[in-house]
Amino acid sequence: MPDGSLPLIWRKFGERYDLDGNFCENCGTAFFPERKVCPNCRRKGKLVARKMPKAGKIVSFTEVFTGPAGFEHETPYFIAIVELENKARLLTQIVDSEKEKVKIDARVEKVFRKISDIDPEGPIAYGYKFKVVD
Amino acid sequence: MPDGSLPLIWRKFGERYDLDGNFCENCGTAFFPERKVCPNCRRKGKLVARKMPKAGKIVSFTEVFTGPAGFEHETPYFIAIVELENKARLLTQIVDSEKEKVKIDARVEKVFRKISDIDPEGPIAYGYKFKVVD
Amino acid sequence: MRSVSIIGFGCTTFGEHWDKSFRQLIAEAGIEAIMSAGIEGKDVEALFGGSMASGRFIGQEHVGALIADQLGLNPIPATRVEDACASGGVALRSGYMAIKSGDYDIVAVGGIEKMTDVGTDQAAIALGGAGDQETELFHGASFPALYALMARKHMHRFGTTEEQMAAVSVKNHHNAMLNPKAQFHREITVDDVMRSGYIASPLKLLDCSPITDGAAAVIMCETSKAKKICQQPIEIIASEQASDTLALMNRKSLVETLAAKVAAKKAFEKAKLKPCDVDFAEVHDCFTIAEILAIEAIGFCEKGKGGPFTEQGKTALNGEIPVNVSGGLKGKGHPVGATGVAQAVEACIQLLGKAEKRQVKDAKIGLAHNVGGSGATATVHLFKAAEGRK
Amino acid sequence: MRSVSIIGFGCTTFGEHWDKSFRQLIAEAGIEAIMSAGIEGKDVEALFGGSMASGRFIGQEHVGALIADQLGLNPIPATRVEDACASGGVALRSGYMAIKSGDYDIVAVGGIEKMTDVGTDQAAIALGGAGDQETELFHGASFPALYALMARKHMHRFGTTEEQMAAVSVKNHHNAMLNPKAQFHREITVDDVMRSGYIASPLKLLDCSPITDGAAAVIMCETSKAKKICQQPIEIIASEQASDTLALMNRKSLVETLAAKVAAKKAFEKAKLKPCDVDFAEVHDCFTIAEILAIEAIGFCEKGKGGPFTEQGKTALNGEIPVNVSGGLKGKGHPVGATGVAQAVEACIQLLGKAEKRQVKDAKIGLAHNVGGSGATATVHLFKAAEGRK
Ligand SMILES: [Zn+2]
Ligand SMILES: [Zn+2]
Repeated sequence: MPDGSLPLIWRKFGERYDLDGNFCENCGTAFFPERKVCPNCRRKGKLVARKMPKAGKIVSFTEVFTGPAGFEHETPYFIAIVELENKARLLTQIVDSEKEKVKIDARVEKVFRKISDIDPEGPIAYGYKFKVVD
Repeated sequence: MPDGSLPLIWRKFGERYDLDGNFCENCGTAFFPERKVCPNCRRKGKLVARKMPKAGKIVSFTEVFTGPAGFEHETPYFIAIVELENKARLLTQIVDSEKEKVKIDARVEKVFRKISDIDPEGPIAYGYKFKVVD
Repeated sequence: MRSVSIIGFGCTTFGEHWDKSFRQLIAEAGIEAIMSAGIEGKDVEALFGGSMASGRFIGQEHVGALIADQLGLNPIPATRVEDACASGGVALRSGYMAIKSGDYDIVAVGGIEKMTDVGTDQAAIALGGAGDQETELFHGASFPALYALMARKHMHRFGTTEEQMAAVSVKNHHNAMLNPKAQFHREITVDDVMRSGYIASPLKLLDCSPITDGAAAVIMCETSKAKKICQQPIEIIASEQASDTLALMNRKSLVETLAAKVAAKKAFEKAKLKPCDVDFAEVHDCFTIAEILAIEAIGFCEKGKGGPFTEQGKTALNGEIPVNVSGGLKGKGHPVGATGVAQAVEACIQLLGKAEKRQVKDAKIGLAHNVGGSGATATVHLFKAAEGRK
Repeated sequence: MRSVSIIGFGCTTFGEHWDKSFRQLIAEAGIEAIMSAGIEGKDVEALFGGSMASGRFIGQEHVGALIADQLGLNPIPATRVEDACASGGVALRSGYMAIKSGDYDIVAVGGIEKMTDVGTDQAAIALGGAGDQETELFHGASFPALYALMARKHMHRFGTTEEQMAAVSVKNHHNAMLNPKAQFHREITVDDVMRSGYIASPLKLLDCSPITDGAAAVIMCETSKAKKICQQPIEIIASEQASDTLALMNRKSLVETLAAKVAAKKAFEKAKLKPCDVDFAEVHDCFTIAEILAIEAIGFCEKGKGGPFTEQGKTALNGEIPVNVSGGLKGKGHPVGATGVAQAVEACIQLLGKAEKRQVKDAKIGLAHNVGGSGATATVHLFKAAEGRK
């Protein structure tokens, strides 16, 4: 799997470790992951690097009982789309949270975890997950 | 790799073990592997099952020094396109032959061998190879 | 302006074809299509083949050339198109544009996926490639998980229930009973769906379309020529396609499939028709929620009302607007690259009045809606029966 | 009849881009193309992306939608086309037909391959999917092995020598020295090639094109509109494509690439031109023998004479017919899905007189020849400079 490839992991360091994204100073939209083109402003856009906030709320969620390869040992686990405080959205696992607290609009914040062991002989992929905060 | 998949190996039994092909009774052309449509006659074609002859001659050949995955331990090895006695052609490895005898127009005949260990945990793929006969 | 019609079609049975290879399946569908068109292979001037993940499913790219080869059509141009699960619909559109361009009069369009040569794990990875590898699959979001996120939001926003989603599956299994080529011939109940285990909540096993082998093909012809060759050509009165962000998280809405909405709107404008003019629709129900999103995006019902609309039987074979009379992806099966083309085949069968027990009465206008991934690609085609058909 | 021109283009440097992802590369090329066309992103009506094996190289299918997304072009239709190493050429042809169909006036065409995210072994398997998995790769026939079989036969039949093949590589490395975007900037000699180890005899390491990351893009526009937008649109005066059997063993001849021959013949007929009217050609030299087969198939030299023709310098930058002035696949690099589009980019640069040190003098007509697999797909495009260009 290309997932285990070193160049890919290296390129994704900033994004997956530190929530590095960017921000269009023209229209005020935050992008995560970073974009090369602001889809609202195109060439009028002015994109600057920006770290994303570490907190947000759940837009939607699901509990996964049959996971893809590399995730079999973690089932069941929660996947959610989270809207960060700056309105950027990301897809993430929700961990360390009581099951009944995982719901739409629940407040969440970033934690740092191992993501998967897709390639048991390759480097381990780490990155962000989120947990519910009361 | 799908190569190691059981349905595929099972479907290919006749072809890879016994050189099962077919033959168009309308235009007299032999096909290996079998075809569902005779490209010469199309709907006028009359295709019947036919085993291919086990002997033929080399049309062209190459000695492979850098092999694809599953073949690394066999390099260098010969690959040839062989024209069988009924004019059908196939691509095959040439084995058990003195290096200087592997040349264009050399007469060859079928032998049965292990092809590769692409999937070390899966079933082993067997099939035809050819050797030069003097 | 040139117009395009379908003059022949073919489709394999859908299911687990352990005994048939990719090339056997597409040859079977292709030969049937050419024969039914009453043309010779040599009349075909170009070929477009839709296949999503042949590279992962059978280790084979370059399948456009493979299909032309297996059908004995060399040296005609042969192109593979791929837009995930919408590959078939996009292949249709490619063939349509090729004829409209004036470069060809007769074009073959095939769709195929051979999914059972790899295990379920590998199949899931292959299908995962339809979503965003870097921001979705990497984090453990399986394909059902993406649709589950849409389903959950739809329930939250509109009060859609799991039972309403189950009703999609029940209907499509029922319709599949009437389709001899369908993968499943088994009636199921809402209870069966509700009791089937969660794959990704709220979606359960019986909310999900299966892993399927299958192939479908149509022969397209410029309409004025088609009328000379064929007694009842089926005209493609609109062919539209649109895109959305690859990753679900970046969409403007989780409860509206924008690409499908745009494609449908354009198709209706092009054909000067409204949703109520459509007699039946084949839509992309890879998951039950997908059919609900589809009928809302096309405009068969109001936004947010797809659940009750289905539960009330309005999309049943004898309902207001029959949806997925073929059995859909859930009941007929979902060989991803074949699906869009198979939808066109069903449209032709219906518009020729040859659908037997699942025939929609007086069907004159059919719609096909095909989606790639979680909605990043959508195609909508409108088909019209020949004038004067009884 | 509508005609199609190129009004803008972009291309990344070719090489090993460890630090750039698939989406970064295509965004770079796409933005450059849109900017150079002097249009806005919103003017683009449809997108076609050529990529061969993204499913294996980066675990991602559905890359048409991905490209549209990264360029902020949603909801326009976005289609991936794949015909192995000819994916770029087929993408060009798809864009061309889409404009000719009348459905669109302005279309973006991209080509990309990101090959270095997997190891060499995995890359070889991915590329192997261009040939016939069941009858070639299964038996251990790597991609170089297939071309080696053609090379051996060509040597046997026509007396072509390994030194003559080496001359292709030497010339293309020399040309690449003059191309700042090329992967290699290193002169090599016939001796260097001869001393490089066999990969598959008679082909040696320096007979083979490299593993490359890269992307290229062009903006196409209906010609009458193009003339209003752009001072010097490059007209596509022919776009042709043909196929042959997927497996090499089934070809009528091992020493003639029939698909390329058919496509070239049709292209010349369409444009009412002869090979001698072409001022320069970008051809598909994935292996040195491939360039020899190409110039024979196109008709720049007699069949069987490609070796001596090259050795005598007739395809050099200052020769009778300059071939691969960009450096070709061997010197510029070969990101498979990008190659066909990058050839069109080079044609535009030459026809605008902007190729600096590698400029072909008074170039008015350019040809691009792109091949998939061992020859099962071929595209030939002819490009013409705007009238009155100095
Ligand atoms: Zn902006
Ligand atoms: Zn025959």
